[in-house]
Amino acid sequence: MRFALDEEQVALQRAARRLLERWSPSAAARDAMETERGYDDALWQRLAADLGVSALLVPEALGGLGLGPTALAPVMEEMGRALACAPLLSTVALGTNALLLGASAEQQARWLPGLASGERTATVAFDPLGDARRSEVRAVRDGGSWRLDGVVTQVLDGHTASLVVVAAEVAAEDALALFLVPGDAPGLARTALPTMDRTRRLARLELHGVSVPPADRLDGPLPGAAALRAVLDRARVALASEQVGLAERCLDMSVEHARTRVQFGRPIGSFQAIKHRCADMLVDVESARAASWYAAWAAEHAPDELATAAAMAKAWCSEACFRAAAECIQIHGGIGFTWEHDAHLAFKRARASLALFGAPANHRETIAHELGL
Amino acid sequence: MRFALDEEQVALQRAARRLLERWSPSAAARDAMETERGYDDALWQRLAADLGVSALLVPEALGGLGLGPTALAPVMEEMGRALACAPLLSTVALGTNALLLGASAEQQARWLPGLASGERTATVAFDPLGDARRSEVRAVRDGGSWRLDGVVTQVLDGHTASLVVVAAEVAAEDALALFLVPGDAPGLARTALPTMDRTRRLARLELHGVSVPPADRLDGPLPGAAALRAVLDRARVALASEQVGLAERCLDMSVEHARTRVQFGRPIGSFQAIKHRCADMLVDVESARAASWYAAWAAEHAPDELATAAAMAKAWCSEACFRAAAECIQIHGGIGFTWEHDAHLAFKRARASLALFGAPANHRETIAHELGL
Amino acid sequence: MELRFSQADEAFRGEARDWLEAELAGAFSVVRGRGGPGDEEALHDERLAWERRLGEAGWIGLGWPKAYGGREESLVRQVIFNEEYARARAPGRLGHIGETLLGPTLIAFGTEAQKTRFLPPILRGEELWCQGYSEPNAGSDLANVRTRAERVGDQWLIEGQKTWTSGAHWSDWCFVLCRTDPAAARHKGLSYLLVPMDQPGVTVRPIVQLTGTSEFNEVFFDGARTAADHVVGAEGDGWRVAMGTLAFERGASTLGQQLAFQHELDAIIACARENGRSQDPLIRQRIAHAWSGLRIMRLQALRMLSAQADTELSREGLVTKLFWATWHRDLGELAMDVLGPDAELAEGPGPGELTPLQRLFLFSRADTIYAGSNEIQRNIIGERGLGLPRAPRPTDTRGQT
Amino acid sequence: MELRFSQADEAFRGEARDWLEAELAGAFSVVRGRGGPGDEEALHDERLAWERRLGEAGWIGLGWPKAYGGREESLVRQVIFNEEYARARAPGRLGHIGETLLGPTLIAFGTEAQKTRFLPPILRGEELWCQGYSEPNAGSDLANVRTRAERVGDQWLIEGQKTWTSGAHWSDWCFVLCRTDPAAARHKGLSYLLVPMDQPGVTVRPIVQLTGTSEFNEVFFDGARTAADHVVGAEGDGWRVAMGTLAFERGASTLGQQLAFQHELDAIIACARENGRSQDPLIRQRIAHAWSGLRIMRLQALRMLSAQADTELSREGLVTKLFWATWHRDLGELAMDVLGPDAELAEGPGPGELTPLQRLFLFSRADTIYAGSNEIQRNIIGERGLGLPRAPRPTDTRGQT
Repeated sequence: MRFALDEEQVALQRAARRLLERWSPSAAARDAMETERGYDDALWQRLAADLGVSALLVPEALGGLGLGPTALAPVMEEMGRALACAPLLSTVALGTNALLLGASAEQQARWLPGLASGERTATVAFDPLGDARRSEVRAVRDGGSWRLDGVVTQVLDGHTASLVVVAAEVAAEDALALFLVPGDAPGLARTALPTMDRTRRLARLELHGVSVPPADRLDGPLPGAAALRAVLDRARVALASEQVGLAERCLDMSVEHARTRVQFGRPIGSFQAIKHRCADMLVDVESARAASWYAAWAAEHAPDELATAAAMAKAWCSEACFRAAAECIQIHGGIGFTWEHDAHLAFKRARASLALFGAPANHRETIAHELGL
Repeated sequence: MRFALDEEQVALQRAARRLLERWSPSAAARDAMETERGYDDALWQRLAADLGVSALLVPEALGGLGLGPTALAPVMEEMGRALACAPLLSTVALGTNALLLGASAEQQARWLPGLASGERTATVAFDPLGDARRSEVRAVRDGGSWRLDGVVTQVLDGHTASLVVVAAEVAAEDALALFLVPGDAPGLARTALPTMDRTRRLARLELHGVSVPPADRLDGPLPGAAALRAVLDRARVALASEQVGLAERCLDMSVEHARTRVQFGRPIGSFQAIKHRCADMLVDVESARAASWYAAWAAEHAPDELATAAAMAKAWCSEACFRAAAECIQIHGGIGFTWEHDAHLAFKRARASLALFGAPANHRETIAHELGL
Repeated sequence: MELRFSQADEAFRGEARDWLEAELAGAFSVVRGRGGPGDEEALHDERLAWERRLGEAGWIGLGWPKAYGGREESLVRQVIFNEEYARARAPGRLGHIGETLLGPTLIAFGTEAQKTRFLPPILRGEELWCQGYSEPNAGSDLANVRTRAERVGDQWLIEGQKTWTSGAHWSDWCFVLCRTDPAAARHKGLSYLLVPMDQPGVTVRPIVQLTGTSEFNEVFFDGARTAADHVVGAEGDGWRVAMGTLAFERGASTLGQQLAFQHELDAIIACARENGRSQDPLIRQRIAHAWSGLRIMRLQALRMLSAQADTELSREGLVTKLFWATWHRDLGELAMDVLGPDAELAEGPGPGELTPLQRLFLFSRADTIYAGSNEIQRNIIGERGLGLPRAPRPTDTRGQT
Repeated sequence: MELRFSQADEAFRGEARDWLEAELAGAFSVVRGRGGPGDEEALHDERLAWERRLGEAGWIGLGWPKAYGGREESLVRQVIFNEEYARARAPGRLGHIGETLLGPTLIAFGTEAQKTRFLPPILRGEELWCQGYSEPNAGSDLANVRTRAERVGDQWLIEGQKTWTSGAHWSDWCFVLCRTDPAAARHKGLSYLLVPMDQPGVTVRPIVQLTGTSEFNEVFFDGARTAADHVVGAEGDGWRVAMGTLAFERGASTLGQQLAFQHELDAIIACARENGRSQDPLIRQRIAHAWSGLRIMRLQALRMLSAQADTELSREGLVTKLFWATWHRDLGELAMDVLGPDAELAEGPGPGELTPLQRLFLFSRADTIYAGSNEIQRNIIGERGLGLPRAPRPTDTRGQT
């Protein structure tokens, strides 16, 4: 029993923090969020090359590091802390996991090396409410191939991903299946959506008779819906870790401000109204961290517990992170309300993350269901 | 437009406070709550004789004062503040209102004078969840009379009331009707229930073939279920006022303690943790007062608004009162945890009132429904 | 207890409603619904013309004494006008700082010369005012003002910086709280000056807010000047005058604001109906709670209107700001949760291109901060409303706001 | 990262579980599930026998050094034993104050003579201890202790009053924080004395709590005496010794407590299933949230167990008390809401005849007050955990708890 980061995970986290402090300070994120792509490809390449984030989960035989979700957790914390703009959540937590959990060995061998190297990015297109049982895309047999039609709104980094794993309903089988669609596939129209949180991009994907060869229907040990559910759970876990990092960033900003800002002749952090709020934020941060670590551990070692653990982590970390970001503005007062201060970037990211991959109330309903209520 | 107590209502409130301060101090309530009856009849007679509380709503022609629900509100606030043990909520808010809203002129003339004088007490037996559409009692024709069978749990002051208005289902009519049953009617078994809040009694009533003459089926302008609904709404309004008074009592106790209790060399009320909590209690008390006054006004002048107003007042005042009582214990610390301190009497009453006549969530659902959601 | 307005007051309401409807149906229809939070810059010229039309028709200074050109209407009627103004979705007021803050302050503390000079242009909708109180180091702690004014001959010479000044770039005048006696402690030694904005010593710089838009400004005074007699109240008496202005700001006239809130709540309910979340029991609870809170806000305002005593000191008056600010912030969160994942989708790619509910969500975070943060409000309620003791402090802060 | 226990530790768990099952199936089956909150008076003699049986079997002082008769087991194993103890519904411990507070304090601060005299009877379950810290005027502000002890010959003479002393009426000894130097300020001049309870100068009076039952006492010292060498640490050094005891009290051994919480949550869930409220979406949300909180509590405890550093100073350690106290209080409210109107119905007409869920509801209100109220916890977290500045205070309170 050792419920703590391993040494190499601590080292990875330190390296991630150093890299992001150097290459993704607030100004860089602000630049990236004004681009159409929504991220700085140079940063992404650095994360891939210097830190191996894109290779983290990929088996060593396929050019990866062969690590598990518990290694991704500390990296995601740092991504959240830095409010970094990079297609990590989409490429690794969604795309790579989809191939790991849903693809055959052959399919993995074909696609994972490109993802591991950082050369390609990926995402998964699924129901925006995070429901793994439904899709607005239909797949039908069309000669030897599959033909995909439909619309998916709010696909994470959907306008830039080189590879899109599309969840589609196969009416003939009354089941969901996952299909690999290159970003530039004929018939695939991708539109970046304007969003309130400008640090992470969503896109609308329209599929008009997109043709997918049989070899690109995912064919792993888990059937489509089950694979998608596990992918979403892993993505929730990664997002939960990101939320922990962002919440801690908000706490750190708040504490720093509370220590130095003087009103009524005292640092405002000496007032209980502020001090106790910071204390509650620490309770939130540490409890959220425990929840996110546990969910990462379950993803790696206890798949039976993953559905509940991921739901718990995502619900808990979402609310902890949103509260922290909201308090951060309140504690900063007027200055926290300005565009030039980072508080609003955190606040908008926290709000967007709250709803991404399912809202807290949905996750608690999942838990209630799993408890047999 | 004058949204404030009228002069005579202010005078009534002052008189009620004086009377209760003299005759119902904490020690008296503690004595009363240890009796089987659950209240001190001498206090009840004083409330009736000196203050006319039992006559408040009864028309002048029937020996009453002919006032409306807005006059009852300030009296109920004082009853709450004093944590008084008396069958006012049952006799006036339930029993008298049932006769006023559901009985014919003849029935009113027969029963209201006895209630107005304080000679008799009354209550209404209905579903403990506060649902006016259902009853566990069935009424069937039996020769020229009605025969009532069934059980009602948690009837307010049901073990002592001289007169019980019983809501019963008349299967032949597929409707609810109200029947007048004397407390000592043959076939009526009444058992006082042990309760956590010892300042207000509930009883279980079992009706085994209770015979009710036709003249004692309520026969007013409103049919049974509609009358019962209006009665319950008026009772909710009265209880909401009581909750305001109790909440203010908790606030006053807390402020007094916070002003005088010294820790770390300062009165604890100078610490923001305590001061801000008291401030939030004041917000609760004043907003609850506004809600309860409005509901009383609606009961008197705008019956169309009553269902929503009563639901709003009961939900809002219930939670305000419970929070105030809970904070009162917290602010008092250890001493607030002792039997000898009044904080627990308030806390238990607040908890009991929260669920009485329907819980806040039910009332909010009523509001949502009335908003057409 | 009577919640209905008198027949005479309802007749007044009808008069206001008819006038607003008629005016906003004609040439001014373009300004209808414009100039609200996040839209303050819209159609400035048209809204200026609207101010003048309001003035012509006698709707400015409704409550001012007749002696100073007002109509001396009751608080109830002022509130009724505000309600109808909001109900008609008449445009955001450019002149409200002058009408509701500076005007009453001059009437209470000004010299006859000041009243004669400044009140009529306000009533005509011709001169616009802004407020110079907050500073980077004097936010909640207003007594910490550092902007200095020095008497040089027949003028005041002003050096310093104000912030969170709304409308500074379109205003003709600013009332500025300045330190005129640097030796005096905190709220002593302050003076309340009236300063013309159109002069070389005044620079206005917009503050970009978290919405990507700019409704507020920084104002830099760099050798700005005003006439020696443009001080309100005695020299050194500025704190008392400024506190008077804040009292006006926190008065009972929140019923118009509540109608704006009602429009927001209605939009949220409509949205819930459309996307089906109106059937979600959790959302139903929160909508019912929000509806109740808004109703209670209105009831509290009616209580204040009904009170005989000074509303500023009443308990229900003290809790108003904290209550509505918190309610409004929660409403913004409810709006996002009702929208679900769609909450993210903005109107366009530009930083300020947000949907109305996104603007609500973001702007309402300021409500618990400005004009006395929730924390300050709780101090005031605890100390003035409940008589709880003040904390020991290194400096005297009796006049904190 | 590994959440599972090692094979060796699981073997230890099996040993503990088997022993507890066997013992509690036999003569001690009568004490199973007894002596918990609100039931502290139950079956005193039988539970005293149980203490001795525990001592005989070597289950007391699991973590104490072998040199002092302990088994020197790891913290993990102590926690495992606590978990199994709770899982087996073994009775509330009479000897836990001696074992977990006084024993470790003596081991850290006591003389060899004190260790020799006092440790063995604790390990054998033969001498019971109670804690004399709180006073009517020293609740959260423990440094304000007024109970005085004066050295007279070879004895201490003690005058004063302690309160909230659990088990005082059945204890053999009390460790008492006394002021021995009346001239010294606050936490200076205090001493930590060991006082026998069975003497004329000690009077115990039960405190009736809001549950109608008495689990705590007032203890009056009226010329009570103890030997001069029954002072732990130096004279005047009592504050440091007492703070050490509190550190033991707040250690990581909360996993047993969490199993008791789990039993309560299970009872609530069973109740919701039975009365159908398990289908109410609002109740489902709250149960899921409570379940998550409890799971997180366990995870936090495992984090502390895994930490190399001093757990008392870690951030996750600092937040423990506030987290569980608030969680438990909320659980009590959830229990009542799940019960609905039935929440009111007690087991009998007497003041103490409450249902288990009513006891939970009422007792859990104390959790946010005792052993450092939520307010004190937030101060500690803010100041020690986050380095926020202390408030200016009229007196020095560095050692507040």
